[in-house]
Amino acid sequence: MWQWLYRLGSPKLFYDMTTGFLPWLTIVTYFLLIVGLVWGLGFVPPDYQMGDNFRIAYIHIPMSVGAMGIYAMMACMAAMHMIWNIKLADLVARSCAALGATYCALSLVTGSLWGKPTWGTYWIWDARLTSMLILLFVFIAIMALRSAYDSENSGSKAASVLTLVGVVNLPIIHYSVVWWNTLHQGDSILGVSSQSANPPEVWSPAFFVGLGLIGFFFQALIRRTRNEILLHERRSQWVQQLLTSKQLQE
Amino acid sequence: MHPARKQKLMIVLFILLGSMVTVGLILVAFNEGLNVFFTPTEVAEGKVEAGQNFRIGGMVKMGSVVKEGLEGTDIEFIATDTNKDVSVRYTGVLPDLFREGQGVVADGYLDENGVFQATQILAKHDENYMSAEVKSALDAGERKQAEAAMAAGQTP
Amino acid sequence: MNLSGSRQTLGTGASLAATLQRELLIILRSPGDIVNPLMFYVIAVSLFPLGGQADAEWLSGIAAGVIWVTALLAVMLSMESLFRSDYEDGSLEQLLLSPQPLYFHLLVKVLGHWLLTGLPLVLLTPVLAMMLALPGEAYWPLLLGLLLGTPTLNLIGAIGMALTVGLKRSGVLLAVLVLPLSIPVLVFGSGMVQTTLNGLPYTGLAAVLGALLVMTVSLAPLAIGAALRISVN
Amino acid sequence: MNLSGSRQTLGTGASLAATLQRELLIILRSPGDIVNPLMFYVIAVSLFPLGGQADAEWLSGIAAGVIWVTALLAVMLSMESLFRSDYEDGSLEQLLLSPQPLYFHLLVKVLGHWLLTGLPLVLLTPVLAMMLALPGEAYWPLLLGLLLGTPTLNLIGAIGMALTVGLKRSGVLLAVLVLPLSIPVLVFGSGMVQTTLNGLPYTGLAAVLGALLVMTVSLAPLAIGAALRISVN
Amino acid sequence: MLSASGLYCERDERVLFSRLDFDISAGRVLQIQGSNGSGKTTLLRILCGLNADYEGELRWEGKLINATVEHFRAGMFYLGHSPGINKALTPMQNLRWFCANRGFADDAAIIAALEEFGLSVYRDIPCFQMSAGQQRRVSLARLPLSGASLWILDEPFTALDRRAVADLEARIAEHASSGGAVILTTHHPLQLSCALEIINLDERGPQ
Amino acid sequence: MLSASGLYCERDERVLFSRLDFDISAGRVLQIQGSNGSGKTTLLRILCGLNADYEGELRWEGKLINATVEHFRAGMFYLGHSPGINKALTPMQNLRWFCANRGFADDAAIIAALEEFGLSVYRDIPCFQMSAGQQRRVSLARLPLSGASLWILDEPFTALDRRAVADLEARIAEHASSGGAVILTTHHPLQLSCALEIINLDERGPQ
Ligand code: HEM
Ligand SMILES: Nc1ncnc2c1ncn2[C@@H]1O[C@H](COP(=O)(O)OP(=O)(O)OP(=O)(O)O)[C@@H](O)[C@H]1O
Ligand SMILES: Nc1ncnc2c1ncn2[C@@H]1O[C@H](COP(=O)(O)OP(=O)(O)OP(=O)(O)O)[C@@H](O)[C@H]1O
Ligand SMILES: [Mg+2]
Ligand SMILES: [Mg+2]
Repeated sequence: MWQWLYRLGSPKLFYDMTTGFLPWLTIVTYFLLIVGLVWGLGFVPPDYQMGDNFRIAYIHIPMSVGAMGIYAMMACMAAMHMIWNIKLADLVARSCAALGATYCALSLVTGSLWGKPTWGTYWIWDARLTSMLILLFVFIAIMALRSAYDSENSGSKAASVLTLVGVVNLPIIHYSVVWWNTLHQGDSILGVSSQSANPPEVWSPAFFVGLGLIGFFFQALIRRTRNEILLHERRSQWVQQLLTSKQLQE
Repeated sequence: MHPARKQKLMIVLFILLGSMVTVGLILVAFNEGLNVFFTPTEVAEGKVEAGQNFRIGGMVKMGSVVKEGLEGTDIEFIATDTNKDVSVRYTGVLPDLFREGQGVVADGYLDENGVFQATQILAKHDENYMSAEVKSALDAGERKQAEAAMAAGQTP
Repeated sequence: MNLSGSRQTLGTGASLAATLQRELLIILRSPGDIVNPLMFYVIAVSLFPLGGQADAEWLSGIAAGVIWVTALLAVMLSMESLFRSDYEDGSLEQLLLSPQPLYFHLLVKVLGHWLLTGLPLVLLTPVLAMMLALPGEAYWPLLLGLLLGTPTLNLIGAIGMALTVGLKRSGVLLAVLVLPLSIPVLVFGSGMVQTTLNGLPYTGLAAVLGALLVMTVSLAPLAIGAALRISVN
Repeated sequence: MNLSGSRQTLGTGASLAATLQRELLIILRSPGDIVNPLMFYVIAVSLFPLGGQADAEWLSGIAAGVIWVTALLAVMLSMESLFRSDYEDGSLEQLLLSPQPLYFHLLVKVLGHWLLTGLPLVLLTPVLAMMLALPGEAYWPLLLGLLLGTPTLNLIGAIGMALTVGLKRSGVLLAVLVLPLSIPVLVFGSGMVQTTLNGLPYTGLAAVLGALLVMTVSLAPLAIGAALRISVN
Repeated sequence: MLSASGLYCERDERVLFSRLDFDISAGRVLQIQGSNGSGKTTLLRILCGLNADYEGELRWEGKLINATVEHFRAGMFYLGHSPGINKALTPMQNLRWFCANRGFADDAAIIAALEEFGLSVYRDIPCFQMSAGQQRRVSLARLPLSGASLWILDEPFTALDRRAVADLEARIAEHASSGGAVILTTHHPLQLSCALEIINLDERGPQ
Repeated sequence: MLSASGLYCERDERVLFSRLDFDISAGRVLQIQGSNGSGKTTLLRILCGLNADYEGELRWEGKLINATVEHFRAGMFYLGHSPGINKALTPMQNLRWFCANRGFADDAAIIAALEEFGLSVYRDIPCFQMSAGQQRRVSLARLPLSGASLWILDEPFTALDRRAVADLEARIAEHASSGGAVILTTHHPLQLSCALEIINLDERGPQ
């Protein structure tokens, strides 16, 4: 029944499929990022209260949502790895961890930089901020656990278990602003779906940057995963062939 | 029943029961309230006693901010949740976003006179972003509405 | 096979009781495993009056936080002995291969551990609270919070320990894995004391702690079991 | 014997440099030994605002104490990797039998350990101080204190580690041995911050910390050496 | 009872064995042979379900093993390199826990088993006070208690003196003749009074 | 070089050996024999100064050993059960540290020593990637580097394959013939081209 899943889980297939796709993704990503950032940082009129500071939103929000999304994706991969023993899923999860930690750290940094002018403090122990900090700790813990094992196989499995345990943090982050009266604002401002009065010229650059950062994540993810695949399958026939053909080209 | 099945069933039942109790307890907790700051209404209801450290959250009442002292660093204003008011006193530099009509969160305690002595003031920003032009346009619209309402003899 | 007449079939309950009894016997045989975490708790708490100011007002302000954080660290350090000897002498393999439900056995093992390390810690707390000049009305929420919270911490710690029992040096790593996940317990636990000091009822927070406890009790054994299977591999 | 022409006689200094180089190489090969204590430091410090109150005033009151106590714990947990692998692979025996002066070798080993675990910890401190809302004028005494204090703590921890390296489970026991001995460092170190906040000069206390450092630097190697000889026995 | 088909296992990028098929039924004794590091322990751990990193199919009484785990565990007993004996407890306490795990309590049977392995006097002495060979016997005393039909034994003769080895060999033959089955590894030349099948792993994996 | 008189050692209330006297001088090879647990390792560790729980007298070149520790350490090389090799480092790095400890730096000699023990290719590979036998060789490569006249070797043949054993035996004989001395334990029958003295500990301690 799960035959198709296993076939999709073939590292070779993944590698072949992404070979053609990757350059396009990269181009689109950079296009989106450049347009979005130039528009958002340069042309959108300043906010009537925060002035230019609010432009940090164009980085902060995608980074924050991205970090959470990456964790969710990593958790799905971990589940697939645990349940169906799909190696590719683990390779992807492994690539996710470092990227997620980076996004998470950037969310924290941009958030604090934004917090100083708006709230009057870089840091406050508010539920959302704290739970985001925990997310960063969890990302790092997962990487630390994986690298503590000598046996790669056990390390992957252990990291998967911890990833799944850490999932409880995600709803806490998201709903923290609902469950508690936090300083951090509630859901929904630049969101397209939002009912709020934000005009399109405010949220459309965010849309671009957001898509761009998602694209950036995926192209970085694919690159890292491809490296992992080559490393893992280095003794397999197809990688050997690939390497010799590369050498011939050079 | 087959013993292995029975074991599995026991585990599943246990987890189900656990989830139900968890959800139940969480509901109890929400009924009790978990807020990390108090609204002026709650303060007025006497939920906090004088001298206790707590956090208050509300809006800065329009026209209530008074700055004194040499550099205007002795500040007094009224925090409101439109229902009840609490006056707040603070000495220090305010965050840039501290504006009348905007959200504010303050740490501190109530003195004997029921004045909130703040040790830290944080500005809470709302969810709406707009450019200055849009804002003034909106404000103009509101003022017109208000004037119209006044003219009609209603209180705003 | 020599199944003599004295043979008595045991249900799951009796077999769990045997596991609990074994756990208690083993811990009682190595008193260091009980005493050392308690010593750590006392010493670490007494560091704060030394590291900060010593006036009663300042102390009572930090008491709840300090007690909770130190208890958390002590529980975590005490986890070191859970599963370690079982792993080394092969009993863990036997447990994993036992026809009895692993889920409940793990639960009982952690319960045994809590009874002999977590509970004494809770019982010791009033003395430390006194040293830190905690106001009288805060004793009950502190103790209740610890009673509800330490088993949760033990269960979370057991997940971490199960993940690291196969590694040689696990001390700091265990802390790095377990502390972030324990933060909610800490927040609500010490929140109970704080709300009481502010003159508010703490039932809501106690309910959250209870919810966390029930949730970990029902889910942690699954994670612990999976982690142990990986570790013995 | 094949003493070819390339042979170069080394003085004590050069041979110590080789020990230092080896120590650094080994720690750099297992980044977990560097990163995990730092992570522990960050996480444990953030436990306090969560466990206590979160307002800036309260935080800045406990900041110095919390940072010092947590740094102490982090240093202590980081000690776990010192001597452990040397003990297990027999390098420790080789060191004890080396014709070079053991005293200086041990000093250099601890120095290497401090450079890669203690120093990063000090460097990370300003970030944590900010999160705990420590007033600006207290940064220098805090950092200076930690710079003088962490090597002392490392040396004291090394004594404890040398005593327990032969035991299987040393975590909590190490803490129980080392924490009481580290109290003076803690008192004077956090005292430096407190005096500064009270507007007084901290030079006197810094001098005491310096004295403690020099004293442990000169005496601890003797104790470490003696303890190691007992442990390899 | 237990049948394997197409077992394949690699570790650290080295193939330990591949296309391994066998079928062990009541009354048979199977010895796994091979040099150090050839994968004997790994194979036994795969068979008993402690190691899941393999490819191929394992069946217990005709059903796929994963579909009938509880049954399989109740019918199988595994004794690995490490004895599974807590050193702080006495033999009695250790064995009581073992029996409880298998779902029964029977002190008389435990005492009989300890006697069979020459440990009557040591019944209530903590295991850490006993020599390696005696500890090994405590763990072997679980064989008659287990009530399992399939024994999987990894080097069960380690640390035993000559007499104990002979006794254990007799015990194994008896188990086979009374309808049980045994899979074991050992570096010592087995002397059984019953038929012995041998699988040599050195011939299985490409070196 | 090294002489012992009236050595006595007990451990856990059991006498391992008593009234042990011997004197080892240049050109001699001394083998300590005995069954498992008879105290061979303990004796070697006493000789090299790692274990101080003994009674009796040890002299190095006529002087009481405690009076001339630095001298003794410079002239002696001990290789114990554990190899003294850090697994995270490469053979070169391990041996450089060893040489620095002995007060010199000489990469050419290290390379020659590694070559002698068949490790040239593994020079810059971290030791944890090497098999047990190769790790053992790294630790043996210190023999020619040590510049010591007395070698104290505890089971130096462990984990070595047949050729390496023969090479090491030749090396030991060469060392003795060039004016060195060797004390060693081993369970394997030694084949040396020089004279061998034997002390059997099983005859020394009351069992
Ligand atoms: C270190 C400080 C901060 C952290 C850790 C942080 C974290 C986060 C996270 C995790 C989200 C995503 C929430 C979700 O999708 O469920 C988010 C969204 C957001 N943050 Fe922050 N934030 C920080 C500071 C700030 C500041 C200072 C502001 C501006 C005043 C801000 C404004 C926003 C906005 C507008 C969103 C989008 C909300 C939505 O539509 O859901 N953040 N932040
Ligand atoms: N924990 C482990 N992680 C990775 N590889 C391992 C591990 N344990 C063993 N191996 C490898 O697996 C291979 C098989 O080991 P195994 O223990 O099955 O051998 P064995 O046949 O039982 O040997 P012995 O006769 O020494 O008991 C060995 O080559 C070893 O290198
Ligand atoms: N760390 C220890 N603590 C207490 N007793 C020990 C310790 N190590 C060894 N012994 C005891 O000392 C005795 C001698 O041990 P030793 O290691 O010297 O034996 P050996 O002759 O080297 O044996 P082998 O041939 O196994 O290497 C043993 O009987 C053992 O019980
Ligand atoms: Mg084996
Ligand atoms: Mg020996």
